[in-house]
Amino acid sequence: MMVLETILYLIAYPPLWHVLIVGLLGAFFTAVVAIWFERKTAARVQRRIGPYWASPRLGGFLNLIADMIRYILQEVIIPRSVDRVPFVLAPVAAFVISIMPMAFVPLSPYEKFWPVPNMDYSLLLALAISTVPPLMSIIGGWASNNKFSIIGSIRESYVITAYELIFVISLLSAAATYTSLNLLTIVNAQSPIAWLLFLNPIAFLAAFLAVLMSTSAFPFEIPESEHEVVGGPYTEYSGILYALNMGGAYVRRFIYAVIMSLVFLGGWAPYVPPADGPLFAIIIPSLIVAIKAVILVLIMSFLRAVYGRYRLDQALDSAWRLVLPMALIGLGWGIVLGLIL
Amino acid sequence: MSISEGTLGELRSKGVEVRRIDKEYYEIFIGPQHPGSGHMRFRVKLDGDIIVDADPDIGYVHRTMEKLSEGREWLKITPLVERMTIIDACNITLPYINALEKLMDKRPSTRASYLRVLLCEMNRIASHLYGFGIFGVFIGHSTAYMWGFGDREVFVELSEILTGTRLTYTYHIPGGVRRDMPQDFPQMVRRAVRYMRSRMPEYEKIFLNNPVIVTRLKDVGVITKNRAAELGVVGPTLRGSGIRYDVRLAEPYEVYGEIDFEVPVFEDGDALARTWVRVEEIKQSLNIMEQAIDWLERHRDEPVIPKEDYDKLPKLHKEVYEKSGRVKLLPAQISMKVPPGKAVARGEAGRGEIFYYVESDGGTMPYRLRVVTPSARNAIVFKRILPGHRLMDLPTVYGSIDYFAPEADR
Amino acid sequence: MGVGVGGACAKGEGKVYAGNLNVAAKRARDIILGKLKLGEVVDWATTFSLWPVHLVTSCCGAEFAATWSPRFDAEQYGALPWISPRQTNFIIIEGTVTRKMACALRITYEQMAHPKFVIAMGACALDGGLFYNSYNVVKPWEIVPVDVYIAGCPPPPEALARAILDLRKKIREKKMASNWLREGWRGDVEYPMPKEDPCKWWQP
Amino acid sequence: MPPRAVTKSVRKTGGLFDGVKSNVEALIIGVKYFIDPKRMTMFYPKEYLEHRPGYRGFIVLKKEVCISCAACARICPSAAMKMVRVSEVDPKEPAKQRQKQYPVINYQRCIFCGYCVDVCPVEALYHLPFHDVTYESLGDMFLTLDLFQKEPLRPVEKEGVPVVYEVDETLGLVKRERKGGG
Amino acid sequence: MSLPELGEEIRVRLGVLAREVKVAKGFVEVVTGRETLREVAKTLKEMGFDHVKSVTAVDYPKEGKIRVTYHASSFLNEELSRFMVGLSVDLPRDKPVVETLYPIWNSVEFMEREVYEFFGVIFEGHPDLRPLLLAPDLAEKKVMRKDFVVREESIYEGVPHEYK
Repeated sequence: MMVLETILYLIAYPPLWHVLIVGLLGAFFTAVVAIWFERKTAARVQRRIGPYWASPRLGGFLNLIADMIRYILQEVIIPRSVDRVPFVLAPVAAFVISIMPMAFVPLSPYEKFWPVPNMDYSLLLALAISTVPPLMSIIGGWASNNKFSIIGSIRESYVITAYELIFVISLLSAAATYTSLNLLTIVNAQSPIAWLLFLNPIAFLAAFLAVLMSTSAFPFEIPESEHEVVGGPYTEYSGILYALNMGGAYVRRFIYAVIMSLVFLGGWAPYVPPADGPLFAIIIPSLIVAIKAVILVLIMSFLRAVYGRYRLDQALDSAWRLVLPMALIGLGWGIVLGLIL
Repeated sequence: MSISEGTLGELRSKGVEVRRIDKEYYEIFIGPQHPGSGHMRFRVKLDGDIIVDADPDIGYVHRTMEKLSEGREWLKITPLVERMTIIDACNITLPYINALEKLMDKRPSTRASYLRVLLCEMNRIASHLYGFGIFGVFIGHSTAYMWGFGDREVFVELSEILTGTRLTYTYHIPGGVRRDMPQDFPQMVRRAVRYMRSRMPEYEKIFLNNPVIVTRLKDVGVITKNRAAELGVVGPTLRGSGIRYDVRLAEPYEVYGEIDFEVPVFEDGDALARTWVRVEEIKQSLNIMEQAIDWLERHRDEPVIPKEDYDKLPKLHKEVYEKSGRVKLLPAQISMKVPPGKAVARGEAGRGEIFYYVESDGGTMPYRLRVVTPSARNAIVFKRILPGHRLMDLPTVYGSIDYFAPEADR
Repeated sequence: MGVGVGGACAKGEGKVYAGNLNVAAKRARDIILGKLKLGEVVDWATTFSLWPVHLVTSCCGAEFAATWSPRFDAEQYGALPWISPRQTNFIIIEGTVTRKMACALRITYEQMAHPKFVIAMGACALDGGLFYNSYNVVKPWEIVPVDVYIAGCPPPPEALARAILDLRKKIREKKMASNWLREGWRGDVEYPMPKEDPCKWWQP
Repeated sequence: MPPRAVTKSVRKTGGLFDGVKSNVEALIIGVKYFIDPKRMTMFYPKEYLEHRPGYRGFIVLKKEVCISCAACARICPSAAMKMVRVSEVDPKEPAKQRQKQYPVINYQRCIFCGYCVDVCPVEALYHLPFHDVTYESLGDMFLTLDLFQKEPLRPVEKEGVPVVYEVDETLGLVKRERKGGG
Repeated sequence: MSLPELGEEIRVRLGVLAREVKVAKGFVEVVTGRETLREVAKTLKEMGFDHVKSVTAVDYPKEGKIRVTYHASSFLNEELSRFMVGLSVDLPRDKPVVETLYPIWNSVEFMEREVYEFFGVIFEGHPDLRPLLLAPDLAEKKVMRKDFVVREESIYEGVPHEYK
């Protein structure tokens, strides 16, 4: 028993568990699952089968693995006209920084399982770091020295200005309700079933739309919109660098979904983790959080099949005119909730 | 900040290619390898996000049909001109055959005429669904693409049963058609018509009334009535602008004059109206198909080949026709001579009016064959309508006029 | 640059680089193909990840599009039409290639990342088809090296699906993808880019 | 009633209620198809399309019927059908050699229009009901006289079962397996 | 109204401007000179022919002329939309220059460019007279003229060697 216990403790060693296993592997796995799910859902709605022959029993799941291997081992073209250092570094940095917010996210109520000590501003820190990767894609697009990439970068900058504010405001409603910026406090306050999703659905909807916009999912897939700007910031990327870029967006979507599932979906609630043993204290609660996040990601993937793409100005228009007021109403209602509770 | 002439000279001396560009505008080249361009290239000048100048550079699919037709026999030209728009092959070759029939003073039998109309309408639906699908994927709605192409397969399958091939039918010959329909064809057509009718509301829900799509299409690429007439645009683009013009209405060819159908016209002139024209036309084409198949079923005994021609046929030809409905050609038809003269004919293809000018000098080949296709006439829209729109409207306008580059370039 | 990251030294220059890229790449290649024997995996992955680039040369594009329609759905083979040539590995030449398009075809092919493959679709892409004597039509196999040819005008979607299957078989049999890692070229043919420049008519 | 033009107008949309309603309708349609996809996909190598007899596929020559009239080569719009002269044993007088010409086909150019089959005065040419054969080299596509008389091998016949598509009222196209094979 | 009646009306309306007005198969043919082309076009436009369907050029090397025909019709006038009128002008083959009809019918823009590149007909006053479809080096050859010959293969040509 001691051996098993030790292995479990080793797995649950906070930096390893949080950032590498739930963070990197989880994000990687989610990226693959989300892409697979996106392709299969679209295929179902569109009356066809989608990826199939790579592994007919698994519904073509291995096809995504094949895509990944192909991208990793394909030639990497670095055109002569690009600015090399930022061109190569930007996707790598974007991918790495995308996972970083995991370090500040509690996946268990007990501090000993955390990579960083409990602090009162964990929500703010996670948010702050999550806003860096888009800057990296702007840098990559600019370094590509391609006209389409530059247009894509500019669009990305427009879009992030719009969505960041909305996302932050709608998450602040939670902070206002529970008068705390500590994610742990927010999660604990929602247990077991008083989730903010039910208490404050407007803020949840605003945050959901903001995540859609930020990770350029349909109908807000504007920076990469292929029919005008070919791939936006990623036009010139090839091989593994492109795979990092493409995976990065899905990883980001997953991280946002984790934050949202903590803030709005009650984290590991309705499960109440006991204090002893890593299996019950950390592994199961973090799986619950991950599953909630995956469900959110899959819902976002489903929208691809139903919606087209907004025009840039229309998307910004709806962001400022519709979603921002929504987020503000959510914030107001959050304050009211805070006064009531 | 501007670069001084000295710096430029320095750069040039190092072998760097330096070219002055219009510094006020951002110039981008869209196509031919571009997911939103198809087989053509746009040279777009942008002021911020606004297009100030768009110059369509077409001709990437110019296969010199007009020139080649001057060296080929009359019968060989049908497959040649068909390749302009293989997705609309029946509509696109019919006016050529009509012009030829005018020159030869020959009329097809009524049954052949109805078969032509039936295939033309199936083709029109397939062509509209194709355009609809491409339009969908241009604005990021991949479900519209897949649904359009999936339902198009129904009509492609029907025309395969009728003609023996999926797209390039080469179905018309002067004075008739090449095949009669099989026995179980009417039931299939009726089933397809009923199916398509039941699908139309679903299209409307997921695409046409979808708020994202409506926002995207409304008031984009507006062509007013007078401007449409001035630019000479055709087809759904014209009818979306409120002009009541359709060749089937203005100069009914074949048996269109006897069939009861509507030509839908919308007044708004924007991309949404043009899309609605297509949808309404699909509904009307279904009506026409039903009427044509009713007639064909009622007149089962009427021959495809006119009586006097049929008697002249050799025994084998008659046998094959009786057995499989295939109309065999005579070797004499290869090098048939057409009386000298000029003829024009027009027809309503899926994308609009197609115009043929045929001139014969009495030989076995045309002296001059001129085709003006709907897409060639709509190409001017890019140049005149795009300026003032945003860059993201380019695919919207492109898709809404349903431009098909091989058709325009011939 | 740190010291001793890769442990590889470029000799003969009098300098010691840590992590010389070429040496490191060669070593990685040796490990992947030699020790781990991943060549098979690479070939397998490439066969299920043939992403055609979005270059529609002519009207066979209608059947190309129909091949990805619900009825035939070429996505079941893992082929997904993609947008930028940098991220794809596969061209389907859809019909006639005119002189203007030949230039675009060559540029697109050159922009693609190795290993890359070509299918020529339709009579026009083989010998000109109906337009064999046209003054504006060129033969695509003079522009890019072609792997599989399909007859027909246009070939039906199932023929294109067949071509994708045949190309897959060819990649597996001739180890075209892993040969690229080994030798820098597919290995089954010499670098066959014809010398003539299809873009010579173009003046900026 | 004769054809007539009718002016229609686009449904006016606007307002919060309408927007929500249309959004929900679109989502419901999406979910409906997600739950019941109504697929029409053919799993190609496992199943292959069985065309009807009139399908214009690959062309085969019946040499013993051919009368060397060259009508097929003359009508070919893309000059894919060529006449070749061969000397062969005269069937009537076995001692003698005779010069005769036969058509051969160049699939590099053939556009499958079926003119040659239709113009042949003795029905010496016929279509096969399939089209899915590919070639690895251009040289193989110019068939010799011997090859032109044989039906080309259809690789998919070994790999799968034939299916036929039928037009259906509710599903569009319905795939049905045909019993017996090939 | 029928086609002959329309021909009569056009004849009356144009008077001496037209050299010849006759009813051909499917359209009314009006032949005029290079100088009067614009005026005739203007008159036709006033009659209601608001757009051009086609600008067709035909090369007659024996007579040494190129005939350019504008096929005009109407969209806005439903009565006239049933008919077409072909406005022709004969140009000398060695120096085919004619005034553009762009100011009268905007729809001729791309079609005149096409005639320019295929036949070398120069439309004076056209705002943007460049080749439309062809690459610039081919456009100089005036490919649609009859002296640019495209050869067809015979039925014995190009067979493999073993049969020769």
